[in-house]
Amino acid sequence: MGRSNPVNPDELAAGLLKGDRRAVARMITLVEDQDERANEMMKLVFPHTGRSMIIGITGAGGSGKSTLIDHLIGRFRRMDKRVGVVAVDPSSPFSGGALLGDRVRFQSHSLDEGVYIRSMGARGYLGGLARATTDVVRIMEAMGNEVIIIETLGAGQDEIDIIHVAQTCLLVLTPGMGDDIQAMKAGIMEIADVIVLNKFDLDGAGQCLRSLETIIHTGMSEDKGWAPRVVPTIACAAKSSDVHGVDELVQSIMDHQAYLHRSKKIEEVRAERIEQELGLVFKDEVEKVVFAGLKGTGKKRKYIESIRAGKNDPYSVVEEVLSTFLKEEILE
Amino acid sequence: MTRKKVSAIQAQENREINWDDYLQAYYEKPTSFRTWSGYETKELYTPEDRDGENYRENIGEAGQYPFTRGIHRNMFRGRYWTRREVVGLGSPADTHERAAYCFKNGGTGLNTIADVTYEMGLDPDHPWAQQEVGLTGVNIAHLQDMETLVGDIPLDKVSWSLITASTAAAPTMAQYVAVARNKGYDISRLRGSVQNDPIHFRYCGFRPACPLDLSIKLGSDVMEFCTREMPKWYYTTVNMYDLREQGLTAPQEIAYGLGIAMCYIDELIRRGLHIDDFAPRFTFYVSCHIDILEEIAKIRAARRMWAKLMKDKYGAKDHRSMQFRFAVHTAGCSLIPQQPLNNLVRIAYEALAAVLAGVQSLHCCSYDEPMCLPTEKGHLQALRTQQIIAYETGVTNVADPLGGSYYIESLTDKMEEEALKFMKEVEDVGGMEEAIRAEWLDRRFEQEAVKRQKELDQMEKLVVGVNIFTDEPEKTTPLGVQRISNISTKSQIEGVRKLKMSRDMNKLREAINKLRDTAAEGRNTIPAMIEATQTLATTSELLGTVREVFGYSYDPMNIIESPFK
Amino acid sequence: MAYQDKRDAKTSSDPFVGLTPLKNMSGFEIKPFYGPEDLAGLDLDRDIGLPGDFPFVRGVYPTMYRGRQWTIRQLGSLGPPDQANRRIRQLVDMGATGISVCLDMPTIMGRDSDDPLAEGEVGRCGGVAIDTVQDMRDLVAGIDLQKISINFVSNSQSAVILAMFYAVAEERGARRELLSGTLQNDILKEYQAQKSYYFPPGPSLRLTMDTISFSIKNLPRFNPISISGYQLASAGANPVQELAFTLANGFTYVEEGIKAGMDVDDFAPRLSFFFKAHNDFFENVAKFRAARRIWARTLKDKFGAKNPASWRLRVHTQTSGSSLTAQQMENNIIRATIQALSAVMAGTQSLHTNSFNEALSIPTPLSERLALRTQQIIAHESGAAWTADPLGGSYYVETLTHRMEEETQKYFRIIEKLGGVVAGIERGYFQKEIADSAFRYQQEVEKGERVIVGLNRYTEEGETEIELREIDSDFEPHKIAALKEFKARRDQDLLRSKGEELRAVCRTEENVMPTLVSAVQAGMTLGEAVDHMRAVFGAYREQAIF
Amino acid sequence: MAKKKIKVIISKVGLDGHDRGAKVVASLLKEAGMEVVYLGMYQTPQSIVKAALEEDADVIGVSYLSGEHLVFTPLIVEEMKKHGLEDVLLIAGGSFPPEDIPSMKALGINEVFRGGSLTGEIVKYIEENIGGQGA
Repeated sequence: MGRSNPVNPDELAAGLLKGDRRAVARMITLVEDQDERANEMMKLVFPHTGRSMIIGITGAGGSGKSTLIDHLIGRFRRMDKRVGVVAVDPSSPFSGGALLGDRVRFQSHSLDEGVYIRSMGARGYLGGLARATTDVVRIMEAMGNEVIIIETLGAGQDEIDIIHVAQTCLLVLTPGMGDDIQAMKAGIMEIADVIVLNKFDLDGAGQCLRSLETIIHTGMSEDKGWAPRVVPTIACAAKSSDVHGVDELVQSIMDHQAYLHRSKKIEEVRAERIEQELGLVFKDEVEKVVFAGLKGTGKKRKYIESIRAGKNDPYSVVEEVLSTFLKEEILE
Repeated sequence: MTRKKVSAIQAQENREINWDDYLQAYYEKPTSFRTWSGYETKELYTPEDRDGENYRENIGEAGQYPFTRGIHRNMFRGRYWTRREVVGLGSPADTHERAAYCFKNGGTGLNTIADVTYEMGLDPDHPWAQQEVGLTGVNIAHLQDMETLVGDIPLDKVSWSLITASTAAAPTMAQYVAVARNKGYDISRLRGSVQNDPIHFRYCGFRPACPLDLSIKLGSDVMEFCTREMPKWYYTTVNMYDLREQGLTAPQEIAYGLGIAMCYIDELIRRGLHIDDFAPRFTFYVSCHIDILEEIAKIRAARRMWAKLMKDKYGAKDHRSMQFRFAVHTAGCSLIPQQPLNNLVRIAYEALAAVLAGVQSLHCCSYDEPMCLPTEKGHLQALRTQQIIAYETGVTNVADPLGGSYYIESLTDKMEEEALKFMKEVEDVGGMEEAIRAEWLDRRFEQEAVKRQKELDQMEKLVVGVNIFTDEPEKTTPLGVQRISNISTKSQIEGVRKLKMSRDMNKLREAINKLRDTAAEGRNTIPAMIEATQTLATTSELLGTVREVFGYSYDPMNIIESPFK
Repeated sequence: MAYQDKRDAKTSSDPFVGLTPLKNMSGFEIKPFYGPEDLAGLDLDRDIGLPGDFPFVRGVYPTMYRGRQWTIRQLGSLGPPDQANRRIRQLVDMGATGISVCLDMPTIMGRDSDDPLAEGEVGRCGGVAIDTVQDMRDLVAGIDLQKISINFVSNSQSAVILAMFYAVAEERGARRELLSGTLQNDILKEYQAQKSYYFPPGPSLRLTMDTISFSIKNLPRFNPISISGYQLASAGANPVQELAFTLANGFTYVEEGIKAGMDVDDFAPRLSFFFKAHNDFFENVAKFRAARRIWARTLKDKFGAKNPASWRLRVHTQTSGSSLTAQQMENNIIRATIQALSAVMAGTQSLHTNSFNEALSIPTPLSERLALRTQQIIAHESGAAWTADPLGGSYYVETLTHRMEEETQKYFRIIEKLGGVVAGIERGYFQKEIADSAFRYQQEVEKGERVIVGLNRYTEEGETEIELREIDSDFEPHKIAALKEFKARRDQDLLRSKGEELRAVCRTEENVMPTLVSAVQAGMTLGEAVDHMRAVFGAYREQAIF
Repeated sequence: MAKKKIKVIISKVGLDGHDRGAKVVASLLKEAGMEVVYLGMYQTPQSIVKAALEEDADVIGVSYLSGEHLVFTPLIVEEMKKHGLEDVLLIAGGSFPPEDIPSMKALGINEVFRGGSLTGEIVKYIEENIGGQGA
């Protein structure tokens, strides 16, 4: 089954559902490559998804996300859950290359067959990364992982798109980020269900904790039901005795999940996820079908020429294309 | 710049000459005038480059503060440097045999190097160790191994350098001292050294064995013990060399090396020792890379910086504290497997640079190191290189023969200036311990290593056989290949298994408990380690016990539990 | 066991300290330490100056190797001319930028390959057999003589070699003004050391001057002489003797040129030198530096040269063949390596590094490549070539340079008293001085006062086997057959008349070169030409010197 | 459309911790546009192959230094076979004698890059050889 060999969607999907790890790997690659066969496969996979616990973790580089995940994997494995991890690195889009080093931190699970880890680079297309991530999470669900952890870097809008698939979102901060925290007040409220204040042994940790709590209290409206929690942790320590806060973190995650289920919010969250996926797939497919479709007809060049010559503008062109296109398609 | 690829030399003698290539070679000039560390050199240096220099204060004569020109006035006329070859071939018995060979051929000091498993603090029967016991050095699991290694070598006569760098240096000293005492030697008369620089060793792949606090604790225990009990012993060789091998530049090498040295010094002072009690026995391991003149300047700068540091920062009064004593190891990273005999040329230049810089102890790489462990032939040639420099070239007649050279003096100043900048940078990060803890230094190493490779990729640095004058790859190693005997490895594993079954467990347990208590009370662990070694505690048992007291897993690889619970 | 007879550790004394002489090879006492006070007597501007400036102590060019790397000149001779030709191509392909060609023993002795005395010696010992102009054609076939400079290690036979070279260049239509190359052509040192001469010193010197003036007129880029200390040193001269005698020989050629009516500035710029890079690193560096200063000052002050090119002493260097040992041959790699570095730090213009197995065989491909790579490693990796005269200013090096110069002046005074170099040769002065030095050195080695690793210390029983290069031994009969055929094809009458002409011109004071050129064009062999000249000049026999 | 990316696993194996070469190669392959999954030190043949499988890697690069090449190579190849990864390129870097290269290749290493190799050579080899072997 060389990468250059043709791939049969049915066979792959069947392999995946049987838990064939290589089939899973290959399928993720097709999704990443935006291979035209991917959609067919995803159709076969989709019915087997939607039941896993999905946790998202984001934060700045060096905040200790991977180490935290390493601890989380350990805890979930102790609960006998199968765990899937999607480690997304949206950085370095220019050269197109990526150096994905998260596996170094997941060392303690490097032989555990109950853990499936996949590293993903940005490949120079940030928008597409969100789409690919949602698909990968579905694949990991279908292969039978009960917990899926999505890790991504930073907290910009693109990263928020990536993380939005998750039911419980963790934002990892470290002391000494005071100014940044002020600046991202809104972002925090939007995405974080749990705020992890990692490296709590560093100077200024207490101060930071207090200002985070203030932000949450002042920003919190009573009817929301779940107030973001701040959990101080020390995830990265040479001695196991120096690791702190992981149990509390797991507890907070479980509490949030319990809240979602208890309040039926989980359905809302799942619907939101589907809405987002639909949006992403739409954007992608419409672009693919419409914009790429123009390419073959020679019309694209004509439009570009007319815009360049000052006879037209991009807005009118899109309007025109869409209206004629939609008419034709829908009327058919 | 394009270069022709020269094919196998024996084939096709009768080719047509490419005259364009020839002319390019004929009119060739250096493409870069930067030193190996990247500093611009001027076309020429003149007396003006030494304007404003204060000879007495900043250079001085050899044997006088600040020792720029050497730590002894008569240098090699008093004594040659010690010519060492590093030996470590699997089992203690095989290693002993090679050591004897080196003595027979004129080696004047003995270096034995620990293997990976020993440095990691694992016994040979550890699951991670079994594949790799003895691959890169000698494995010492317990007292009897050390006894075998020592054999009939007279410890009061030979200057022995024990190359154990990690926290395992503490068990090494314990084992060595125990054997010496059992053989009836007065340990206060033993001469030699132990590498004992666990802090730096985290950067050489031994992080699990070298957490920072434990590194400072055990490293300083050895230093303190030797300061009190073994006045002729050099209890640390702060290893700038290994740092350089990571891809650093010359001034970075000395800046970070001195930074690490200061971590130990600060701890020893915290323990109540005076700088002049211990600083005279502080030694360094320095690299000599291929840029001969830059390396000489680097070492001269290091001597000056150490002298000033001791005097001004630590208030040393004893001039011996201010003398920068160092061993040189020629740069392994300058050697390549392509056209391997060329390495003999490189090693000779690097060794020459070390001697011109006034080295105290020199180890030449074996030319075959990019391929395998040194062969006997390789070892011998490395030794011969030193002997030729010593006896035939006449460079040993004069202390600091390059002193006064406009270029060298100016480059020495440059090295010092740059190294001070790097030290300042570390200070700004919060000091060396913080730079290590925050992995600032890791990132620096990574950046520099990538830069070094890019310099080659982009032809900014030229290396014969890498990016110029390349030939078809060799099919064989000219003077043979060294292999480690499987038998020796297996016997090492079996040996420790048998030993563990046959010990007096009560005595052992008692000694281990005592070691644990000593560590827990914050006292020096070496005496307790010596006692435990006598009850046949193994290397991993000694280290594991102390590790647990410090809150680490008993086993650095986190597989085995302590048998003493 | 071996270490038990080692020193007592407590005394910290090395068993061999004190055995290494604290005198250098020239016998100077060396102080343990040099400092600023040692330079007190030197005027930095007058005595040292800048690279490229008078008196050129710091190098003959201002930017030295930044302007151009030294010429990597390796030995391209081997067997018959066509084999040597292949070897030259191979060396150039590996990155050599200059070539030296040695002659085989019969050619050196002025005999053709078919001479009964040549039997078994043709094309041996890394020398090429040159009998005829055809051999010269084969040797340089396909080699652009305007681009690469071939250094012919020829002496007594230089006039004939030059004639053949000139003839071949002419027929190939090369532009004379662009032709480069070198003749060793230093006959004086033959009498002093190497002992391969045909004629008495007077006529020999005349031939040398004929080649020089012919070359100055016709081949302006050619170096007609390479005044050689190397062979003096190989015969046993210590470094200061090598320096003093070589420079004295050089001044003799200058005087002869002036005597012959040439303007010093016309020919002095074409004189070049050839030194040995010997074991003592700093002494070697000092020797080159002193040589440049003495030459510059003497040419300017004594001979009134005005052209700066006349003041510049340009030098080719070879690492020391006599320092190589047949024992533990790999050690020779280290020796050549360090000697080569000293030559570069001393500012050589051209360098030949010996192959490590030369003591036992002619170089093998492996050893030859390593010799070449040694120079390339210095050039590209060592950093020694990045700044001019990197050792300049060093208290030790400057002091030693000064000392070298002083000692050299002492020798000059002795030579002057003897009545000059030729008179000195006739009285056996140089021969005796050199023999004495050689004897002293040998004594030191035998007593172990001077340690040679692997020879008198750290000796080993068994030796590693090293591949030796066997040259194709069938070629001698072929070479002889080809020569006979060549001889048979010649116009015998023309040849006879060319012989008469050659003898005639030898009897006059005219330049022999034009006649020699036409003689070799007519097919005259090297052996025949030498015989004709010997008939006029007579043969030289040296008196035994003890 | 996204470009197909070359995905490379770079790893040390066993206890030897000389990871500088592996890190440098990882960084420079990244700069050459590849997706590099870096595993770091103390990997076993099993953990390397598990990662390669999950990541659907095109190439596995292992770095050797201390004479462990003959010990681990057969173990890695065997593990790859066990998981059907015969089509993944296996390359080795580091220090080993030329005498061992034929046997390493016979064991299943596709290519070796010893010290003194240039990044360009490695990139070129990978680009020209992925997907090709075994197919």
